[in-house]
Amino acid sequence: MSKELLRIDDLHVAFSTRRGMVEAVRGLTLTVEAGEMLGLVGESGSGKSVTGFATTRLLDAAGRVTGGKVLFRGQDVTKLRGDDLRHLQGAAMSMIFQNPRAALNPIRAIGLQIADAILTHKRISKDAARAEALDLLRAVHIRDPEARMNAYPHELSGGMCQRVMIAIAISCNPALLIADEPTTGLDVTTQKVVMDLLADIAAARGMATILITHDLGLAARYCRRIAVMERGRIVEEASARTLFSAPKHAYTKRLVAASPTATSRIEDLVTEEERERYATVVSKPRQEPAHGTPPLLEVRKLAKRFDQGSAAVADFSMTMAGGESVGLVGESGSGKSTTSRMICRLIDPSEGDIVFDGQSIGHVASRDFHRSPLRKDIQMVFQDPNESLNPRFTAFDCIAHPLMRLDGMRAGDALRQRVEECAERVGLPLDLLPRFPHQLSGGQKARVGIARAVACRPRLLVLDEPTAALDVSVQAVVLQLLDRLRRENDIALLFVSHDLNVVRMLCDRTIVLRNGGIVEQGESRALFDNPKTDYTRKLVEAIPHIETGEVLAAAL
Amino acid sequence: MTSATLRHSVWILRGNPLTAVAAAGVTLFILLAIFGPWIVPYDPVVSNVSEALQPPSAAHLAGTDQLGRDVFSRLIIAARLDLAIAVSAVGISFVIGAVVGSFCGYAGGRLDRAVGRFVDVMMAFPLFVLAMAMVAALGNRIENIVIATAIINLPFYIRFARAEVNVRRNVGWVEAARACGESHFSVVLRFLLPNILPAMAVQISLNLGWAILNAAGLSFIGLGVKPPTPEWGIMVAEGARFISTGRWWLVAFPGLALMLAVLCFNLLGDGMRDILDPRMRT
Amino acid sequence: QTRAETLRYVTGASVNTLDPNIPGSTRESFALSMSTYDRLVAFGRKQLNGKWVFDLDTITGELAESYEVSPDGLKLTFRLRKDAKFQDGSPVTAEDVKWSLDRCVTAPILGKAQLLTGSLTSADQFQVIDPLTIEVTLPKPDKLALPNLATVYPMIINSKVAKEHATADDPWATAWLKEHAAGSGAYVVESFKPGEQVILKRDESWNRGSANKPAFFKRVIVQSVPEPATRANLVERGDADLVLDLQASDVQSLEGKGKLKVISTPQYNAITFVSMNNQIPPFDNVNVRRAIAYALPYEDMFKAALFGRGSPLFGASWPDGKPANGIYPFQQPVKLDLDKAREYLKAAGLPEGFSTTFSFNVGQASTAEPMAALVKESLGKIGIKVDIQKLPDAQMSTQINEKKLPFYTEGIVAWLPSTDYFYRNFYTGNQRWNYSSINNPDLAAIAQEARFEPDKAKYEEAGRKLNAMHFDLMPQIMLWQPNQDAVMAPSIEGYTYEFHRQVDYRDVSRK
Amino acid sequence: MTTGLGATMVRAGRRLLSSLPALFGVLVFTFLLMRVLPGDPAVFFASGPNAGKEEIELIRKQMGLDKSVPEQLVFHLSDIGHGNLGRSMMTGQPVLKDLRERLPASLELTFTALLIALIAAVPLGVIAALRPGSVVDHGVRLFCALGVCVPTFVSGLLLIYVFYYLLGLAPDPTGRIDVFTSLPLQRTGFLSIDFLLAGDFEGWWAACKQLILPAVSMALFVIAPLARITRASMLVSLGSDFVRTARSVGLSWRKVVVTYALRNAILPVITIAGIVFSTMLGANVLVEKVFSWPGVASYALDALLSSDYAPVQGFVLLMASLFVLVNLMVDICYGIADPRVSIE
Ligand SMILES: Nc1ncnc2c1ncn2[C@@H]1O[C@H](COP(=O)(O)OP(=O)(O)OP(=O)(O)O)[C@@H](O)[C@H]1O
Ligand SMILES: Nc1ncnc2c1ncn2[C@@H]1O[C@H](COP(=O)(O)OP(=O)(O)OP(=O)(O)O)[C@@H](O)[C@H]1O
Ligand SMILES: [Mg+2]
Ligand SMILES: [Mg+2]
Repeated sequence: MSKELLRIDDLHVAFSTRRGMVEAVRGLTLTVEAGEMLGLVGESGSGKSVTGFATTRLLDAAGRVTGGKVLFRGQDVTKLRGDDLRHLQGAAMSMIFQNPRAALNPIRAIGLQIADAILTHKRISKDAARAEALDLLRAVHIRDPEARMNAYPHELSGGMCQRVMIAIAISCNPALLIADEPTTGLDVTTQKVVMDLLADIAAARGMATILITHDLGLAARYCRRIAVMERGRIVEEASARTLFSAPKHAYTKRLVAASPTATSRIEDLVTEEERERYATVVSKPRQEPAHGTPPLLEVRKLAKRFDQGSAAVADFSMTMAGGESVGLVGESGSGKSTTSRMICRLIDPSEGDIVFDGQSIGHVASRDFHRSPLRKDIQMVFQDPNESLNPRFTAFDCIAHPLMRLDGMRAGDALRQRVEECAERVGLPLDLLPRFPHQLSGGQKARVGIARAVACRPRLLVLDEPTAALDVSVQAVVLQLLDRLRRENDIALLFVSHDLNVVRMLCDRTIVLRNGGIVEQGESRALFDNPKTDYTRKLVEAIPHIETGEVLAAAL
Repeated sequence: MTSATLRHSVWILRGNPLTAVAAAGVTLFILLAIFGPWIVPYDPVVSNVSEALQPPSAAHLAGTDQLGRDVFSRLIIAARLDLAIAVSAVGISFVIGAVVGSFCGYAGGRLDRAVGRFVDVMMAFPLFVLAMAMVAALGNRIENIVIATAIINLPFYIRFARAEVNVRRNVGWVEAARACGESHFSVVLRFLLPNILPAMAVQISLNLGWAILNAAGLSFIGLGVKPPTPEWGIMVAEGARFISTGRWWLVAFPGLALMLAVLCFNLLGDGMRDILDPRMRT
Repeated sequence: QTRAETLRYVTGASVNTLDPNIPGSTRESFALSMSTYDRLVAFGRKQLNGKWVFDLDTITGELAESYEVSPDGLKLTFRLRKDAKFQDGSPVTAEDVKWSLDRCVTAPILGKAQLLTGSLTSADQFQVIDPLTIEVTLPKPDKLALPNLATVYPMIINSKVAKEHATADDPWATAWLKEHAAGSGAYVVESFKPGEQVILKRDESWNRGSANKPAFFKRVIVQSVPEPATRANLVERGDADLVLDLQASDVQSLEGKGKLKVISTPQYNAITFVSMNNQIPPFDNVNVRRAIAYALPYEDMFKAALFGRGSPLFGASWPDGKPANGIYPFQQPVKLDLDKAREYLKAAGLPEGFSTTFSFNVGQASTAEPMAALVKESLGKIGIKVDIQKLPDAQMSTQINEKKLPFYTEGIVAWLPSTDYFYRNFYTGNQRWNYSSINNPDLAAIAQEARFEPDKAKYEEAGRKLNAMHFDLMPQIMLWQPNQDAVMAPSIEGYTYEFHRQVDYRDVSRK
Repeated sequence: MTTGLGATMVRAGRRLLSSLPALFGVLVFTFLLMRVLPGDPAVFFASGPNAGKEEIELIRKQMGLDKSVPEQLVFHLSDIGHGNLGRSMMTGQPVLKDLRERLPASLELTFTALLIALIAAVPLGVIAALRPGSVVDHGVRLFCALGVCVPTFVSGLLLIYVFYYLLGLAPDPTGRIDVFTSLPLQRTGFLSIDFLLAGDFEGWWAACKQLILPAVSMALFVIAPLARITRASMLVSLGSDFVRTARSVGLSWRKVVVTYALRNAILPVITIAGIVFSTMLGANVLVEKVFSWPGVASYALDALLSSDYAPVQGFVLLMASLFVLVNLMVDICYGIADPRVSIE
């Protein structure tokens, strides 16, 4: 059983940048046995992908292996050249990439792309290659594979693209498959299907797999052995069970703690040491609004139709009290973002009204709303932190911007103080303030985005999937931050997400959207524990949880 | 902030020697444009027919022209006008094009389509017909040459800006700016425009050279800058007449000046993109 | 036929119509019509400074075997050749001649205005006596009547063919003749691509040439090559046989190389001048005009613009202060003398100078541009600020016609260069060709009188008077007569400078 | 596939329709522009010796200039509706005939130039993109800059001087074909094709030789933008995920660069090539002049200089229509090359 397939020995990878050489991987050692599925987890930027690229020899021109060996079946991969290398790539090991749609050639029919891969390694006729490609499509469970052979990537859904990607990767029966976050771009339901497929295929063909992810839950579900990476090194390697039950390394501990489970609460998402501090915040009783106070936000029969096609949002009504947090969930395209942008008065609703603090704002054209005194009361945190900051503004500028615009502050010490105060509040180190967005990590960017949104003390904060692009440890920090803001400053939160675990933790109430309409709503825990509709149930079930119990037991 | 920009620029220049050379070249041209009149050996417009058409020599580094004027001095003096033509022609079309294009790209819809059609009309219009009409209607002044050239370049900038803004208009930071109380107007001007600048730098650099060449082309068909003003394009156009009689210096030196200017602009444009793009900063 | 039997002639402009009478027709079209059509008479040729030029004073028969002028000068009788045939084989008759001349004076075409200058104005003046005789009557004896019949316009058309293509709207078949030739000339049009090229084929039966033989070349190709430098290259490499209108610098260098034959003839019926609008201040002041006449750097202009290729009309010495003869154009005693110019300016009350624009035609840029630069520079020295304006052809002619240009350079040509003709057409009346817009009744009267002056001496005297007035009034400043530089393969012979300033293909032959 | 093509066609048709107003705009604008020009064509064309007021009036009448501008416009539009572009004073021919005769010359030249430019620019852009920042990259940039630093007419004159005058390699630069060569039957109007159809290879070679120099001097000028766009989009596609995928399965270098990277990178190049083509067609007047090429642009320029309205109007209309057509072609090419386009 323990036949060693890949052995990475003290691997060092460096990138030449304008700051000189940057070491991305520093002394990584790892072994993979034939047929096993190994999980490689770690926070963003820890060098997981670079390790994968170094192993498959796909590093950019700027990157170089500066030390160590990558022995594949005893042969040092880093020294291969020309045909030997090509023989290795695809035929002996292959890789699956993060964003399936981008990873496929957009203007080549998928059948041809698979056939291309086959033809490079086998001397067979084109027709034979096509036939084989068709078989592969069947193998990855693509419906109606004959017709799909001629389809282009844009004609397929994300999940189907990922299957095609898998088909390409396994086309020549490699002995090792490196799957680099194969499901990040997919929504929860698809994620599960794809991962199951991958696991089945790997098992059926006896391929060894390295599953790179930062989702511990995912790794735990499919891998026996998990290696944890931090800053270019493996800091801990253990079976999944051991890792969760007794994490040794501090980083692993943090990671395990931050992974939400079906029952975890926000205060659970930190390691023991930090929990104390947070507990004091949570324990403060929240003021219940006096009975009879009008709701902060009231949305009546909101609808939005874009130029053509059916309504993106239809007949959406809700109310929110001050300091309340409401979750808005639903599959991709269900109208979550559209609704939140309408409530933020960034786009105009086609029908319906929005009443904020007793004033109707639904009819103020979004074009003019920037002049409204209520502008500063409704703020938004945008979906993708990478895109939500102006590339030409430093973090300081970003946070200062609403203060200057909406609070009428001028550049000067007062402004500086306010900005620093906001930064501190969201836990952003002050020395990051002069940086540009591209110099910040995703979590840092997210915090800048939140700092900006809370800078002028809004009463309603709309958050559009603020944590979707973050890894769990950062997500935990952000969630706690939001919860604290709500408790301390009495900000009402409208929290959009399709991660139900998170919603469950953060929100008092949840609204489930589908195709622009409300399917179900109610108190969060009750709703998730006892979904009334199939749709909600499916959403709930698809959440990967760290179930240290039965699944693993079954696998063992 | 400014010192950071400076340091960043120095970094870019060091990493890309060709850009550094181009920057030096452009600086040289600018210096010539400013100090040209004080350093030229001869008055560029004073004729001396007895010395006409002399090949290059120690006295006349680049020879003399049909009227016995020193080609070298004319080349140097011309720098000012040529830079002015290039910069203003491109400046006008860039400013108008970028603003109009951005607004259209941002607004989308019917306005955008209408402007798109209009741009098509302009693109379909041959330069010289337009230039001719302008010059004929308003006289052959440098301004008109500049305006004609600017109008011809305009569609490219409009299209470019339009496309660039279009992909960014619903991006998070744009909406964030609006959530911070910016009007549509200032979102376009203060947020979107600066962000598409790096990408436009390349187009600008290409066009700077073209603007001068356009002036040359126009003077070839007789619509150029008025004589006896020295201008590279015209000097090339006039010198071209003497190619067949072997007076190569009349076309070679102005051509060389033109080439160096175009080259420097182009190379610098590539560098500018890197300098302007904050993403390249670390 | 071989290459040697073909004449390849390249030119800057192009033939645009086969009937030169059509408004807008180019010089190339004029030249072409000379060999595709015959006229009643033709100019002879003479030698001027060793170069062959057309001779205004010798009129020989072309279609006319002989002609007579009645003693009172009122009747011209032409007897046609018996063997003359149109290109379709039909004989040339007096009817054809009458139809053609009638067409020339009645149809709305260019010939009308030209023949007017020879007192030929109405169809009644042409009478068919018998099939081979035609008589022309004149209201007054006019010495330009006969030469006018040798010009381009009164060509003899095959009236039967033309009438077949006439329509009610177009009784003179102008539309058809634009694209088709129906003449009796030495060459037949083989192919005609307006704006590009024309290929001519020799008519073997034509015998009106110098020695009663057909024209020398079996084939003539007239090709348009707009770029003058390319034309020079073509002839130098032997790909073209004959080129006119080269840049002075190219001619100079080709001449220097000595491989080709270069025949430079001063265009003795053409003048280049600097004109001032005598009605627009400050040029309405004669002293301003004089000041300018003394402030132009003639020598430099002549050298820089023309490379000295032409005959100057400045720098004469009139020892007695009077013109040497009565011929126009004539050399004037003007030269660069800035002191004198300043004096005149002072006399005009403008000691500080003034500002004005100097215009020229884009088409003339290669000579006019250096000139303009020199004018600007030189006038600047006496305080006159000159702004140079380059105008496209059509605008220049429009503005000249509307008398809007104050100060500019132009060139003129007269097909029939006699003194009174020049003065009448270029110095009188409120019409387009009066470039300087001079309005001097005396000058007009003298010129008008001289027109019908039969006495040579008196005519000469009138000419002297006019020339003296010209110098005194200085309506415009004559600069020079540019050379017509014909560059040709060494084997080409017989080139003659013609009144229309193009080559007559019938003249040339190959050694 | 068929549906994709069908959709492309529908889109093309819609695009064609939607550009009609633009064409109309061009028409009216040109018309007005020509009337604004201060030059009076009648005066110019009446410039024969002794042409007087009468002649001028006559020509004015012939050209229809005696009517008011709105009336003229109406006549002009109805003429165009009947396919009559008027008559050129300059050549005495109907403008339509002139343009028909000259357009193939311009098209042939421009096509050839574009072909040469693409053949040079695409590989240059690709090799530059394969090693960004290297000596090769800088070399390509330098070469491209050389191309755009000299006006086309100067490079044309230099080429003539060197290849015709000094070396005698090129034929005389006097148009599309040597005058002594007999022309083939006109079928496409493209001499190089007509000769081939007629089976006359000597003539074909002669026509090609005439074509090379002018085409090269035009091409030099547009290599730079084409190479740059190729380089830029090649860089993008080389850095894209799907190229990495292709490499990860060990596809050959050629397959990766050509089939995967270049095929994707070529799409923006097609767009730029379309624009370049139409601008070249309108702007190659200088080259046409220098090489005595009987094309439409030099025709229009001459007409413009002499304020001959009809040819200029006809020319601009032609250019605008061609522009629309070329854009259409680009669209169709794009639709065929990129399956994503047809869905939106
Ligand atoms: N081309 C490159 N040039 C310079 N540095 C690079 C390059 N590619 C990666 N790096 C650096 O190498 C480090 C490791 O990156 P890597 O992509 O392996 O992270 P990761 O663990 O895959 O993170 P993620 O979960 O975000 O994908 C990072 O610090 C990154 O900045
Ligand atoms: N600007 C727009 N023009 C046309 N349709 C739009 C526009 N924005 C959104 N839509 C459509 O409206 C529907 C709802 O989109 P929305 O972005 O609100 O979904 P979402 O729930 O936020 O999805 P995700 O989870 O992927 O962010 C989708 O079908 C989308 O295609
Ligand atoms: Mg990664
Ligand atoms: Mg969304």
